[in-house]
Amino acid sequence: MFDYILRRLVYTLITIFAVASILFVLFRMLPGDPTMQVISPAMDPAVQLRMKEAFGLNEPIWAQYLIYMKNLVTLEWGRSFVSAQEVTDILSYRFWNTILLMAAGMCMTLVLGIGMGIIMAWKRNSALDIGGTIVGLVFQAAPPFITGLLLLMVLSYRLGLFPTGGMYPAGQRPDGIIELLLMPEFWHRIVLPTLTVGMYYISTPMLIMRDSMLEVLGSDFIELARAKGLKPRVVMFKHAARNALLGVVTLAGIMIGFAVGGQVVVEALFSWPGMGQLMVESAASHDYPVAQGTFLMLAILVITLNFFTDVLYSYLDPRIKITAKGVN
Amino acid sequence: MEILELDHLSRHFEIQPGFIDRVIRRHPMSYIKAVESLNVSIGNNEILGIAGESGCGKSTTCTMVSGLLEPTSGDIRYKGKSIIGLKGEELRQYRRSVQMIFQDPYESLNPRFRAADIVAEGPRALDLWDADEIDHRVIEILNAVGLPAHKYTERFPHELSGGERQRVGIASALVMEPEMIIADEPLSMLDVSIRAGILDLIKELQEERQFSSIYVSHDLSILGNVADRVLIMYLGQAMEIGPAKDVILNPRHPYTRALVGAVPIPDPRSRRAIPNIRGDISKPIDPPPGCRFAPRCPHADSSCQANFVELSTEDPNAHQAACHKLDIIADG
Amino acid sequence: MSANRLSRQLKNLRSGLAEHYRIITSNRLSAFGFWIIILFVVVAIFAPWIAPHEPWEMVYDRDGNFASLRPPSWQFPVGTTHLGYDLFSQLVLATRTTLLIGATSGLISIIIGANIGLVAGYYGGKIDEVLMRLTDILYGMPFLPFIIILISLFGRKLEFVILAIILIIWRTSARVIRAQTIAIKQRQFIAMAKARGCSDFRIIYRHILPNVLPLLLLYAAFNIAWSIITEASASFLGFGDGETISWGGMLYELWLSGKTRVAWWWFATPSICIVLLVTSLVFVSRAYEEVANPRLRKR
Amino acid sequence: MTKTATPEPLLSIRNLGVVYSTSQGPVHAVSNISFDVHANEVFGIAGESGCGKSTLIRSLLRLLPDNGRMDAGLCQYKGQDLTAMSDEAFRKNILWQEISLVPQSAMASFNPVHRVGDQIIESILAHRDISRAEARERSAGLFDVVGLQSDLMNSYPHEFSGGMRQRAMIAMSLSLDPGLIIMDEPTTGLDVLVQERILRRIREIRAEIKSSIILITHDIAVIAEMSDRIAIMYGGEVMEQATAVDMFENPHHPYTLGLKNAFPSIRDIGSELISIPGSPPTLVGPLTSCPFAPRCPFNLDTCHQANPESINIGTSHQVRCIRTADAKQFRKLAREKSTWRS
Repeated sequence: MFDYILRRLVYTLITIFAVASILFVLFRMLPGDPTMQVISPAMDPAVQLRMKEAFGLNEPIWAQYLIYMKNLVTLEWGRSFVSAQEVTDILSYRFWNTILLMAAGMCMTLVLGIGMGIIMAWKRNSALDIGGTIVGLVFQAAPPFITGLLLLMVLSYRLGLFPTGGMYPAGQRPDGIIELLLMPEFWHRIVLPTLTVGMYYISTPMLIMRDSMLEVLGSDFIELARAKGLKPRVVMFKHAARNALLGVVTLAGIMIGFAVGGQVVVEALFSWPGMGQLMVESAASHDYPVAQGTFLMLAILVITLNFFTDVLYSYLDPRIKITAKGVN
Repeated sequence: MEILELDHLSRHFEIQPGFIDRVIRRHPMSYIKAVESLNVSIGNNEILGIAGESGCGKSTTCTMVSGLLEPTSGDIRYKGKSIIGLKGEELRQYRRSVQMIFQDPYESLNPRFRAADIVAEGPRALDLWDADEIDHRVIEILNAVGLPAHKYTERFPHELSGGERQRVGIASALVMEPEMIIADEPLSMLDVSIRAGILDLIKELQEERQFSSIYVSHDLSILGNVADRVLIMYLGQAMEIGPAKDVILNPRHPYTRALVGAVPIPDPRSRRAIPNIRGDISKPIDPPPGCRFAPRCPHADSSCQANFVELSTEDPNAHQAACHKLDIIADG
Repeated sequence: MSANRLSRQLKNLRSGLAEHYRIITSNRLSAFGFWIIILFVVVAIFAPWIAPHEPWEMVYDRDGNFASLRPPSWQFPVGTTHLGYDLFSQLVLATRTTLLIGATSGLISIIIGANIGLVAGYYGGKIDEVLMRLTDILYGMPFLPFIIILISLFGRKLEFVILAIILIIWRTSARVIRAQTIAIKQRQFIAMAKARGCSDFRIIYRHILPNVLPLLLLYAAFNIAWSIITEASASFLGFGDGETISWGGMLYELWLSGKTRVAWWWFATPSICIVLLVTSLVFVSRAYEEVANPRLRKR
Repeated sequence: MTKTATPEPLLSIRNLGVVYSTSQGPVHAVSNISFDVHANEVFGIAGESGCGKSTLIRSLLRLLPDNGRMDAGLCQYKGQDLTAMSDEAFRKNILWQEISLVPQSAMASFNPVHRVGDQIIESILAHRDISRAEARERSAGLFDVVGLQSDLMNSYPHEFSGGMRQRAMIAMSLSLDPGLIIMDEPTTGLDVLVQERILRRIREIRAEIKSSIILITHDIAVIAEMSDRIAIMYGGEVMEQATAVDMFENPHHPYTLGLKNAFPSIRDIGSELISIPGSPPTLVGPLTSCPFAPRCPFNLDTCHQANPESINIGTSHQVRCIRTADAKQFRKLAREKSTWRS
């Protein structure tokens, strides 16, 4: 298992490296002066020149690539065209806001979705199962900006139950995460975006869990567990659910990729000061250093989460085999 | 005239070591020695039975003979000519003349093909005849294996019984007009009451169409019934070979004796001797040079661990056992 | 004889289509989805004849008054925007855009994904390793942010939206079809095809492909659905094609106009269209889920 | 190995039937099955695929799928009427405590994500109020009984070979000293030498414990060597039932004769094998004729018109055939290949 994790870790690093390289190529493919993406044209020409040297933009393309990579590793991610702040500084604040919202949404979907999936498989063909499947499929089909808008229109505009956006009331910026978590206004504001994120991806774990439960319930070892006279609850959770979880974890990679996309929309919709909102704003205002840095950060987040699902899988499934290959 | 000769045929498989072992500790590769220095020949129109437990190398041997797997060392000669490294048209011709019948009729037929298309697939893939000729031959062969074409051509595998599926499998091998058939446990997944019918069909077709066969089975009683000669293998090595009746009724090698002794007898009054061997079968991963049965053999000593007796192909009909201790065993 | 063979092939084709029709209509939900999709396709084909107005044409009611922010009525069945655009016309014309994007990116991506999955799964070894590392890299690319970056770099063009979706979306189908191919490759009928002398090409496309077909169709439906959702999301965020009307773009204009508090009809109609079309695709795919995974059916 | 029948059977089944409702109509997978299993005996049930063996096991253990319905005239275990028992009471008091199972596929019957030892301990703790350590000790003892080292308890199922898995399964079936162990094809798919060891182990266990065994297999040689009494199943019914010696020396039913001819023996190789033409019935709809009649070379018109009752011939020998009087002649005819070619 350790061996497997190590190999995945190496792959993970290679993937991050590759994504960064793609980003480099993409930005260098842009028509016009390549310095445009790094240095704001609004800057003082002397400053521009200094920065050009610092980023090696006078060098040939391969040297630029090396410098780009070095800057990535040393966290020299450039400055915002708009606010002139260090990209890394902006991101370090935004990062945690995204993680907070993501964690809230994930917890809700995983606990609720997996639980619902088990119950639906158990009560196969009941009204609960059929209704749950249909609702799940519709949720799967509703992009988060629609559910989010709907929630806003009904619960916020019409009924006035929740604020329309933001993470805390204007002018009350908290000092650090602890203080933020202690603010009742924060919890009030996180409800709608969490609900939106949650509704967007609850159907995936729920339906996959249901289907893989049904598949596992047909296997021989479940029949034996029942023959052993175990309590139905034990058969369901200890034997069936644990194996069915493998199916959910296998598809978690797909889910994570889409969840990050959903996150972007939700943050933009609810003015949540996370990386998603930053992504949209910086791309719209052509603030390239920020857009580039945010994209990279989001990519690293996705890749890391994928790595952890791999680790989780190898923990849940003890069958890791050595493969034999032919030699001539 | 020998149609096929296996000359010191070996096949090893590399075991992929773990990432840490390979990159950091730089461990050497391990090998599974699936087949080790096998010498056998098969005569024209002869049925050679191969028996042994799982992991004995019988399937690997078949795959090599059918040209789908290259040997690690040694030679396969077909009509006196080596088939190693054959390419293009020659390889195509060879593959056509050696056909396989598979074990599991539920698994070996493509579920999305109709019976006629399954049978026609080989000729179509190799472009043997024009389309009309193929249709004609498919109908002919389906009739020959006892599946009246008018009833069966349009059926999908799931609409056929186990025996009918195996007949389709046989038809799809024979339509290629092979000179040699490799049958890999063709009966083991079938019901007892219909096995004899398939066995008879294979024997009949063999008389009629004159092909040689390798018939692989773990069931010695069936081999005794169908094969002319029997080869016993254990963990990739040949243990004993000879005329079928001799090997089964009068086994010489300790392993063959155990194998024959372990077969239950369908008669509640009969008693058989309990095989005198110890331990479990293992995998031939980096095995020592000697006889691979030695660790379980009651007669083994240091000479058995040091080297291995190879069979010779000089007299194909001789009854030979690859054992150092034949005198002791015969005496005891 | 050859006419005979042609008729046999036609028969096979017909029985194949009949089988798919039976799969889709075997379940009430997927039958519902199937007919909804047909309806949208018909609307998309005849869109210019159905829509009474241009998408960005200011309209006036029968009394000659400028029709701004009108709720649904007989004249404007789904109301108008604050700038007096007829939402019904926009909706009908946007159907075309959406289906075009869904069909092109969905189909191209499934063709790419299926081939990569089949080749990687069948050959294994180094080819598999390379192709799977490639999909790993794509899995590392956050989908929507990638489209946003691409559009912000190269401009708001429909081609770039489609291209961006295609570049990313094949990854899932490739992975799933690879896994299925590996499972099928180990089955004995593939060994049998090899022993009969079939070439690799023939084995992949004649023997394996029909057996991954239900899964392939399932993911084709998914890819189309995902393309539609992604395009709508990108448009909603302002990264769609500004020149072409689309459902997501309609909602973006609503969001920009700040009329979300009043114009419920402006929100409701494009949203219902998106959800209805995607749900239909998901319902149809559900029918294939049961074929691709027969154990679900049995219990 | 032969024993005289004890007056009070351990398990008594009368007129057991199972019907599955399917899209093609009701399928009578098992009908009119009656047999007794006595204390400390091996009762062998032989039959080919589709004869109703697995349905019989499932109905005895109440593991039928939702579309299956069982009815039985009588189903008594140690004098208790099992049909009157609630599911909960059956699960608590009968399953594994009294009737345990060695399933057909040991490979797929172990849960792949739990350790083998834990799965055995679990079966003990589900029914006995003892500590985990005691259960572990007991399991280690069972591993010893079946010839496995007790440190293998910490392994996962995929780390076991086929034979080891089967032995661990047998250990698990013994974990609560049940009165009856149902062994479903315990050696099918195993190599001959591995099969030999398992069979030897089962024989040894029989000498030590008091459990009775129902041994179900298609392998007539295994059943002949292991069983005291044998039932031959076909088309969901028991065609013939007798002591093992009687069944082999004095068979009556044409299907039994056919099966014997089709099965090769290593003792007399070269003798001609004869297959039974045709294929088994689909069992859709109720049986209105003898299920074997379409394949039977000795069938009469009446065979197609009514399903024959079981007839007693001798003290513990029953045959479901109307032509038992001609059995002697059939035995001779059945050796001729031409008899079986219709």
